[in-house]
This record gives sequence, structure tokens and C-alpha cells, in this order.
Amino acid sequence: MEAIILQILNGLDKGSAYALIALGLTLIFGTLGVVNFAHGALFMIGAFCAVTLSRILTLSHTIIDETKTDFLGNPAKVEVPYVHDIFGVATGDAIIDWAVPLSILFAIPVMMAVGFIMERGLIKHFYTRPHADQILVTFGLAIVLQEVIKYFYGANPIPTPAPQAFTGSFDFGAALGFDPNLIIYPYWRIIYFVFAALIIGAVFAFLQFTTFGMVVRAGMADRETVGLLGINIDRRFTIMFGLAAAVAGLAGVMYTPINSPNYHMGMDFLVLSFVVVVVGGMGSLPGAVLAGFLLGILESFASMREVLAILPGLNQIIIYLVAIIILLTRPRGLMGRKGVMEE
Amino acid sequence: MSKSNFTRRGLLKTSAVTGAGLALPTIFTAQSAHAYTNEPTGSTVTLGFNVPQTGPYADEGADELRAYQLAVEHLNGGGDGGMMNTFSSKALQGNGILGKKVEFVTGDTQTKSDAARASAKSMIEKDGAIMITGGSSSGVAVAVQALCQEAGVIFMAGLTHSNDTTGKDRKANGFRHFFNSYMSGAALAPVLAGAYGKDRKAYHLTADYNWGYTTEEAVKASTEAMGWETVAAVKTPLTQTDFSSYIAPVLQSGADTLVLNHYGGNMVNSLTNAVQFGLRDKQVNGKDFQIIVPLYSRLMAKGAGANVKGIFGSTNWHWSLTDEGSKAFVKSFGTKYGFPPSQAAHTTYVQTLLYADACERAGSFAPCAVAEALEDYEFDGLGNGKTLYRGADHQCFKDVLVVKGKENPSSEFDLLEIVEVTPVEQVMYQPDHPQMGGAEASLGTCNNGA
Amino acid sequence: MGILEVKDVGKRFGGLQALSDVNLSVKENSVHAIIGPNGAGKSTLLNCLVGKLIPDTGSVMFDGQSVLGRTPHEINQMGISRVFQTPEIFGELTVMENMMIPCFAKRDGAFSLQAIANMFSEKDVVERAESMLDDMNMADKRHMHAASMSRGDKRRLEIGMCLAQEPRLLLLDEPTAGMARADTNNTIDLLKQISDERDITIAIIEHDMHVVFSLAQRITVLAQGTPLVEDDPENIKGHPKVREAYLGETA
Amino acid sequence: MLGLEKKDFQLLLVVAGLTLLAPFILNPFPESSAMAQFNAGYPDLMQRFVIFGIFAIGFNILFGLTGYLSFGHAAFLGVGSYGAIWMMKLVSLNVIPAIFMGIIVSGIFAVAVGFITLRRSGIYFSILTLAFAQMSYALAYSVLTPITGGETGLQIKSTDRPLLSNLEEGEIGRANLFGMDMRASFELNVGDWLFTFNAGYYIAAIAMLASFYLAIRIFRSPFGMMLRAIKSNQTRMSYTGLNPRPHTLAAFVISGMYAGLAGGLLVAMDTQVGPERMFWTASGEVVLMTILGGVGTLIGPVLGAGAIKYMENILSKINKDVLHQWFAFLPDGLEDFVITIIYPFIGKGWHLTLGIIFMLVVIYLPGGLVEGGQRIARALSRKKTSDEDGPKASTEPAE
Repeated sequence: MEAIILQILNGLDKGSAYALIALGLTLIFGTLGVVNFAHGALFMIGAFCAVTLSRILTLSHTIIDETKTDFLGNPAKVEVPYVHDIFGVATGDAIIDWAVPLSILFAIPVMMAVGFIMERGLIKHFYTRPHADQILVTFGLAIVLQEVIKYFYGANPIPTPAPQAFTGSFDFGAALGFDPNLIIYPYWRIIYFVFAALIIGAVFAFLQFTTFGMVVRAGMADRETVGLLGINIDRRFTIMFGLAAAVAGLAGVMYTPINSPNYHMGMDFLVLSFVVVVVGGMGSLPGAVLAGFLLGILESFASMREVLAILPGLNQIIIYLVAIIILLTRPRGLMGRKGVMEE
Repeated sequence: MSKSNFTRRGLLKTSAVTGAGLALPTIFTAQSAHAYTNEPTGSTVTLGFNVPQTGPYADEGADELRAYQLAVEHLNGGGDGGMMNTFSSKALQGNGILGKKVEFVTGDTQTKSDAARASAKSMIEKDGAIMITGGSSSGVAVAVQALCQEAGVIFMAGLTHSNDTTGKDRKANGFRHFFNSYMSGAALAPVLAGAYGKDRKAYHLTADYNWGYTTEEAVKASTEAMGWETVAAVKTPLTQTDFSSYIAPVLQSGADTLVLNHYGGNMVNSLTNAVQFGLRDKQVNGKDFQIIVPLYSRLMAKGAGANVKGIFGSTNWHWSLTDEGSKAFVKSFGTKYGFPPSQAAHTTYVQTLLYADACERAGSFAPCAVAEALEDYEFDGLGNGKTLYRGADHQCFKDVLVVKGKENPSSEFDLLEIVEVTPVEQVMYQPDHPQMGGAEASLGTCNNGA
Repeated sequence: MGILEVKDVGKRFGGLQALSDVNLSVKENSVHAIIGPNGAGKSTLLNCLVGKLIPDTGSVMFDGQSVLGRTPHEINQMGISRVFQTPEIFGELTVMENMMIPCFAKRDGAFSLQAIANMFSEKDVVERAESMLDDMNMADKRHMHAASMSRGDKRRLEIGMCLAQEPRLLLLDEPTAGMARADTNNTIDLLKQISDERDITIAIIEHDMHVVFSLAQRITVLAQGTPLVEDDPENIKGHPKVREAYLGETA
Repeated sequence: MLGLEKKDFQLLLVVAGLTLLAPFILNPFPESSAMAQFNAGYPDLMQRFVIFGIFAIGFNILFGLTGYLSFGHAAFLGVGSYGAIWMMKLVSLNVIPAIFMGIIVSGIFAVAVGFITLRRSGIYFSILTLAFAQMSYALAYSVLTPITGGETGLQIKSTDRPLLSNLEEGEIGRANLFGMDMRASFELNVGDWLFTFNAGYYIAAIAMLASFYLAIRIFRSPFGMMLRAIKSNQTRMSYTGLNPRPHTLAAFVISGMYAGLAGGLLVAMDTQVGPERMFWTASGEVVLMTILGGVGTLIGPVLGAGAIKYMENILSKINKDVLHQWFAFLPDGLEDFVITIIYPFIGKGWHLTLGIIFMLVVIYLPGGLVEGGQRIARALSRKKTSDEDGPKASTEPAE
């Protein structure tokens, strides 16, 4: 029982990450009709926004400390962050400690800008091109982006911890009346789940309740007609791309304490997020979210050792197996529309 | 434009003399003209440095490459000579190898066995490399080692920790300086028993591939011999990035120790996740919960940040060692590049020196002669103390370092502290040990390629 | 007993009863038109005939055999060809290739491994396709990409492709929709000629009364998923029920 | 000629000429010149050019003709390789049975996978094939280790005693063709040039020419026409009494067998298989090769395969020292500057160059390298007959 509750928690948490990435991918596909293989790279860039901000916050000048020696036996250079000089050591450390949450503020404008530039500079020329061309050009872009990041940040993962206040985990077991320690879950992951839920909710609300959103939804259904109404749908689509980039970026920022970011984390997520989107049904936002959670939960269950004892290797293939079963029973994924990317 | 000193087959340097380009074509089969593959007949000798330059291990590969360049510099008489001054053998003169200037070519393994073999083959076929070295994973090491065996060149393995490299997949033309899973287990177990007691319940998370299997087997065997109990061992996919669903059930199992048989990115992520779950703040069975990482890589451990603090593991070498060899190496590497070398850099540097020294002692580049010079060769002064290159399986036997994540690092390189230097006797095993492929495993015969 | 017998066919989409109690009999070698206002269920009925939809109730018999449960290509191989509202042709292929494909389908069937072997012998097929293009007066366009032709030519090609299979029943779904008057008249002439010269039954769904009354020998009027009347053209013209059904509709 | 039209026959002749003379063509630079770095005429890379050419030709039969984008094609390459190496380990070291085993195993696997995945089309088909390939990869890497060798893959070992061989004790078997070692080479030394004629390469080259010939025949046959018809309009296809699925399945299986042939050849040339061969990036690579070269063209996939393998093997080997030698003639400051500019794009940065080239080709040459070639050819012929202005392709009528 405890094990099952725990894996459901896990599944929700994993699922929220999948859903968040898939949501951005679907926004772009649904509104612009572009298959964006660079979406994983946007997620990665988001994560590196957090890395960059924490680098900025720890920008420092060096002083020579004669009392210590470095690895070669010379007097050690000690780095003193400027924030220490400005705010004093205690406040300065606190600011550095909160680098990841602060990065949210930093990442939103950066990611929007990245999104706008990408859409205006590249993607818009590919609206009418075949999907194969879109895949190739965005895949090329993804490689370029990740190589640029690698050039500046190296290939190794870079630790970006959550603030001290969020370390450790909450004991659901004790709260629910089980023995303590049986169902524990890290605070940061709980925050991630809540954050993802808020973003997902916000995106849906935005599309549902604002005029902007209504126009975009109409555009998703029938682009030409909306264009005929004299509405500049192109500009709205650009903004939509920026939004999708921001969603991917925020997912990346918040993910950094869970897995230390590295330059290829986008590619690691890319295939998975495509599977999620397709299982949900191309172009369906609720489908993407549903599929994200479904696959997250099933993946969690497949990793239980009790399950692996019966079916060794199931954890290796569960996502793909589920994808195959769903696509064979539901031709267009869970909530896909007819005729979207079927030719 | 200067004349390239990147040789193709050294042979050309001499045969190109045939009539300044207008001569009749000379036709011959590759093998018959050489005593062995890529016999260097000019004034230079080419080594092939095959390291991951793209993919997750690119930084490790870059560090290996730095060490190779340093080694070549030292071999050719440049720099301060590094470990050549402390090496017990004095055969190396600083005038290249056997009087021939050392040159090198580099390639990208991409940490994929296909790409690594393609790159190694191009070094052998195109650049005339006489020895291939490098790599940062066992899959690549085994694949390239088999290739070098076929082609008739020497392979000096880089970072490869799986038992298989010198176990069931050992080859007569391949040599490994790096330690292996068995040694990690044998070195760690007594230290762990000392630190955490003999009554522990361990939960293993194991990367689901060969290296993971051998490491789990080795650590299990040696800790169980100390009296520990293995509660469960769960395999995790290589491509896994989020280990939460594997770590969450650990406490429920009643285990009080978590062993992460993961390497590289897997290790960084699983360790980060485990610490995030607050496992180390918990008490189980009246004991503090502990996490163990059998194989540490400092470069990668950096990615886990503060999470490594207080966590035991083993490593091949560490820059904070104070023997003369290590100090000399750290000094010349640190002076040249500005930061201390990694264990991958150390092992590749040492492998290059050992190869060069073996050539000198053998008086030949012929792979079989070099292999013979390396087999059962005892040396000292290259870090890790007295070392034996065992002839039966081409594995180096030397002291193994048990390390712990440092609580108060003084710099970004100062992540690990050496807890114990396990003497070589304790990690010794028979060449036909069951974990090493048993009696079936054989080196085969050495291949000169001719 | 007609060549096509539709009995008590009903089809429901969620809450919408698209067809109910449809009975229809098409006589061999006649031209039978099915008319009705928008949403009357004409297209649904057509889709039930060709295997795209399976009716919930009733039966559809072609030449004494049930078509229900068969796939579109199986039904086609029974001898029913279909012309679409928007011409469905192979746009990226040349006109000649477009014409060769039905000739292959006629000769080799839906698919068999033998057909792959046969496919390297194409002489008879080429000859047949060429004569068919001549019949359609399209021989001069044989190397054109089909997509680059005018709509009227596309329609002509599509009809030609259907005829190349020598079907016994040709189903046409608003063949003149969206066409200019001249093209419409050309199509009418073509269909008349086909009906006169060939051993073929034609069933046509049409909106345009001009087309219907130029061609049809028998007319069924469909309204709200049920046949209203079935009669000869002259009786349909003034029929009160038909007027009622079309009230407010343009004919 | 050979059942081909004149134009196709000429193309075949050109390809045959290029392939057979590759050792010369790919080694244009003298050995001792700095440009020798760009020579690609060594056996391993030449073999890879033709083998991945076969792989891409096969992929193009499926994708170029039917439009079905398989995102898991590397699985067939991998499965074929495993089949071939087991044949060598157990039965015979001769490459012919091994290659046939590779083709058969891949063919059977393709029938099974195709039967399931072809129930869907478009991206749903792509994801289904991707799923099968990823499952193959993941299982081969882990739980199937006893069969696949897992991470370390399979090689021929000294303990392998194939039935039809007379190896000495402890001897490691080598791939051969009726006794001829795949690695045997003749070297032709002309002045400062060295040309290598490798047995393995010519076997692979002949296989490639045969595959290319068969591909032309398929493209030009009515079967090829059917496949193009499927891409063009599946609805019309069904309503013309043709069942698209078995046609597509046949194309899928043929394409899978091409991949199996490539996989078998890889093993024949280099007796080793690892599971990464089936990873999704490998499947992606063949898609990129085909699109880069030109989808649906005959020669495009071969060009694309060559371009990508060239970059992977040549660009990645250029390091800073090589750059310093090239630009040693420049004044020091300028030399450093030039190297700083170039360095990110070569050696460990070769992925960056690859990405940029993908983007440039897609943006400016939607038809791939073939279109680039055509444009050049057109530009040249326009110079000759500048007045000939061909009729513009008629615009599509509004629907």
C-alpha cells in the first residue's frame, strides 16, 4: 500500500515534468503547425538560465590568502563574490542560495526573447514547408544550441541546488497515519509539482478566458479564416512561440535542483516528450497533459522491484510499450484530432 | 604552409623518395612490406589518442587529451619531465621513443563502440598509429581493444572500470592500468565495515549494463563477506535521468545503506536524488542511513555538488596523493593547465609513459615485443606506489584509494579526501577468478599484424 | 431486382440519426440520382455504399453480394468505382501514371506477391492506359503532373481512371460542385456519353438540378436521412414533398 | 541497358565509376601535404561510405517513395548485425552467409514490426517505429546481454569455433570471403600519393552497386509507381481497388532488408556489434542523411551518407595542433586569431558544424545536396544557352 501511494506520488511528479514539456511542444505544434525538435534545447536553455544566474550572483574577485595554499603549494586565491561586498556575507549567501527561484524572474524575459528570435528568424520561414524540413532544421538548431552551451559551460553536469530551506523531504506517511519514513517526498519535488500544475492551469486559463487566447484557439482550428477577419494572427503566433519557449524554459529552471543540468539534457528529454505528445494526440493540449501524467505514473510503477522481479527489463521499455499499445488501440492517441499529421 | 608532421604510414617518408613522384607505381600488399602493422620507418612515431570529445564524457575526454599532450611533451624532452623523473625505470631519455620523435593524432569515440572503432581504424589505416589509447567507458575499451588485437597494434586502455576489460574480454594486445570493479569492492568493504559496522542492510541500485553488473557483483560479494546483508538490488536503465522512483522505496525495504552502482551522469543524478530525498538524515534500524558510490570520478562528482559530502567511494588516483610521482605529475599538469589533473588524466598519462618505456626496454615497437616487456613488469614512481602489470591478464595491480566526499572543500577541485590507501595485496585476485570470466578467459596470442 | 439494393439502412453518429430506413434500388444500366438538401444524409449514404462507413442496421447488396464489412478496395474490386466531390487523383504523378494505376488494379487485383512480379511487365497496361487517355481526349496531357491541371481536367481524369477499371457501378459525389458552367456542361456530356456507350450503371449524388435532370432516369429524394420519394424525373419536378423539403434551399 | 533507361544507366555508370575509383578520388592530396588531413581514401571510411549509402538507399525506398517516415530504422541495421555476427561465431567465417543471415533476420523483424506499425500513418507511424527501435536498443543493452553482449557488444573471440572453419587453438577467427581476408589491401604508391585498394571495400562497393541498381529498378517499376501513388493519395488508392498496406509493408520489408544488408556488411568489414547502433540517434542519422542528400532522389541518400560520415570521421580528427600547422605561415597574432575563430567548429566541435550545415541545407536547398548539384548544373548550362527560358511550372489552381 505504502509502495503504491509512493509510486503514485512519484508518477505525478515525473508526469508533471513530462506534461510541462509536452505542453510547450503542443502549443507550438497546435498553433504554428511546426514540429519543433529544438524544444528540448529550449528546456535545456531554461536550465542554463539558472546556471547563468547563479554564476552572475557568484561573480567574484580574488584575493590572495597567504594562510592557505592551493594544490600546487602556492598561496591560495580565494574568490569573494561581489554580492558579499554589496550585501554583506549573510545576505549575500542567502541571495546565492536562492539562485534557482530567482532564476524564474531571469528566465522569463530571456526565454521569451529566445522564442521571439527563433520564430522571427527561422521558424516563420518554415510554416509552409513539409514537416520533414521542419524536423531537420529544428534538429540542426538544437544541435547548434547545445554545442554553444557546451562550448561555454562544458559537458559535465553543473550542480544547482535548491535553497537550503527546501532540502529534505516531507513525511506523508506520518501525516497519513502510516509509520514514519515510509512515504517521504522531497520538498522541492512537491514544489515542482505544484509549480507545474500552476503553469499548466495558467496556460489553459489564458487560452480559455482571454481574447488573445480565443483568437489563438480559433487560429489553431482554422488559420485562414482568422486571417480573413483582419486579425494579425502572425503576431499572436509569434507571442505564442515566445510563451511556449518560456514554459519550456521555466520547466528547465525548476528542474535544475532535481537533476544537475548538462548540455545534452534537452536531447534526453526530446524523444520522450515527443512520445508523450503523440500518445496524447498531436495538437491536443489536454491530451499532452494527460499522457504526461499517465506515462509518468506507469513508468514509476514499472520501476518497482516487485514488478521487475516478474518482468525484468520492463522499466527499460515501459514508455514505448505503453505508447505502442495506446497508438494501436486509439489511432490518434488519447485525444488527437483526425487528419493532423497523418499523411 | 609548414610540412605536416602528422605522418601517414611512416613508410612513405622513405619510399616517397622513389623518383620524386614520377616513378613507376610500386605495388605490394600492406602486410608483406612491414614486420608489423604500421612499423615506423621514418624519424617519427605516431600514437593514436582516442577519447570522447562529444557526448556526456566530453570533459573527461578533454582531460585525458591534456594528459596525453603533456606525456608527449615529456617524452620528446619538453617541459619539466613530470613523472619521467620519478619513474623507477630510467629507459626513457626525453628523446622520443627509441630515438623517434613522438607525434599523435586525436579522434572522437563519442562514447559509442562503433564510432570509437571507426576512429581507431582511421588512426591505424590512415595515420599509421602504432598504439591506440584512451576511452572513458568499458564498452568502448572492450570494442577498441578487440580491434587492436585484430589489427596488430597495442591498446593502452584509458578509463575503464568493468571487470570484463581484463576479465572475460581480455586481449593479448590490450593493457589496463586503471583498477576495476573487483578491486573497488575489495578495497571498500573493510573500510565500510570499519566506518559503518558489520551489521548493515544494503540496497543496491545498479546501472543495467555490463559495468553495473560487475560492480554490483563485486561490491555485494565483498560486503557480504564482511557480514552485510543485501536487501535488494534493482537495475536502472542507462538512459534514466530521474531516479526518484527507484530511490523512494529504499526506506520501505528496511535497508540502512544505499549502494549506487552508477557512473558518470547516472551517478550524479542518482546521488543528487538520493540526498534530496533526505535519506542521509534518516535513521533506520537505529543507525544513520548511509550512501555509497563504489566508483568516484572527481570530474563527474563535481556535478553532484555538495551532495558528495561524507560519501564513501573508491578511486584510481587522486591529485592530493603525496608520493613523489603524483606530486611531480600534479605540478607539471597544474603548471601547464592551471588546475589539477583527474584520475582519467593520470591513468592516460601513465599508460603513455608505460608504453614508451616498454618500447625502449624491448628495443622495438613490435606489439609482441612491447607486450612482453609490459607483462609481469614491476615499477614504481607513477603514483599508487609499487605496481605490477600482471602478465596473465594485463591488469595493473596497485594500491587502491578509498575516498570520501570532503566536508569542507577548500577549492572547487578539493572534493574528495583520501580515507585509506588499500594495499595492493588486499585487492589481488587470481586471473581465473569467477568474476573475471573464470578459467575460460584467455588473452589469446599477441598479434603483430604482419 | 436492381444491381444495387439498399435495405433498411440506418446510421447514427452520437445523438444524430444520419440515416434511417433507407431503401433504394438501382436498376442495372440506368442513371440514378440521389438528391436532397444539405444534411439530408446523401454523403453518409454514399460512404455506406463504398465501405468507408458501416451502417448500424440494414443491408447493402451489390449484384447479390453484401458489401457490408468489406474495405473500400475490396468493394472496388467487386465493381464499384467512386468519383469524389473534389477530384481525388494522384497529384504528384503524371496523367499517364494516374491512368496506369487503375489498369494495374484491374489486371493484378488489390495486392498479391504475384502482382509484384507482374509489375515488371507493364506493356499491356501501358497500351490500355493509352487507349483510355485517348477515349478521354487527354492524350496530349499525358506527361503533365496531374496536380497542375484545371479542375475540369482533373474531373475528367478521375472519371477516366474509374472507367479504366470497367466498373459495373459508377458512384459520383457531386461531380460538378464548384465548376464553371462550361466545365459543368462538358462533364454532363461526358457522363451522357459514358452512359450511352458503356455497359454501366451510374448513381449520382447531386445538388445541381440542371445536372440531375439532364442525366437521371430515376431520382430518389432524401430528406433528414430518409427517402422521401423515388420516381422518374418528370414526376419529381412538381412533387409537393420535394418542394417542401427544398423550401428555402436553392436548387 | 540492363533494363534501364538511358539516363538511369548513365547514372549507374557514373556511380559505379565513382565507387570503383574511390581510392583515387578520395585521396586527392599528397601524403606529406597539410591537406592530407582531408583525405578520406582509407579502407574503413570508404567502407562506411558505401555501407551507410546502402542503408540510406534502402531508407529512401520507404520514405522517398511512400512518404512513411520511419524513425526506428537503425533497429534493422542492428538486428542484421547481430544476425550476421552470430552466423560468424557459430557457423562460418565466410562473409556471404553472414551477410545473408543479416538480410534474412532483418527482413523477418521488418515483417513483424511493419505489420504492427503500418496500421498507423504519419507521425503516429514514426513514433511506433521509434518505440520499437528504442525497445530493441534498451533490451539489447540490458536484459538481452546474454544474446547481444550488452554494453560491450559482440566480437569474435578466440573461444569461438565456427562449425565450418579450421581455426587453430586460440586463433581468433577473421571475416573472409572464401579465404580472402576482408582487411587485405593492395597499396599503390605513386610519388607522394598512396592509394589503398581494400578487399572489404570492394565487396561492400559491389553490394552497394547492386543495391543501387535494384533501387533504380524499384523506383522505375510499376511497384515504385504504386508506392508513389500511396504517398500522393491513399484515398484514391483504396478506391481504385488497391490495398495500400501490403504495398507499404513490402516497401518497409525491402527497406528493412537493405538495412540488414548494411548491418551484415558492417559486421563483415569490422567484426563487432554494439547496441548503440540501434539508438534513436542512429535512426535519426539515416533520416538526416536522406534529407540532406535529397529525399526521393536516387543518388541523394548516398551523397548524404557520404557527407555525414565524412564530417564525423574527418572533421572530428582535426585538433588544435593540426590548425597550428596549417596556419603556421601566418604572423603569430593573426595565426592565433584565425585558429580561435576556426577551433570551435572542428575536432570536438564537429557537431556544431554538422548542425549548421543541416540548417543551411534545409533553408537554402530544400531538395538537399542533389538540388544544389542541379542548381550548379543549371547555372552552368544557362551560361551556354542563356536564351532558353523553360516554361515555368504552372501554378496550382485554387481548390
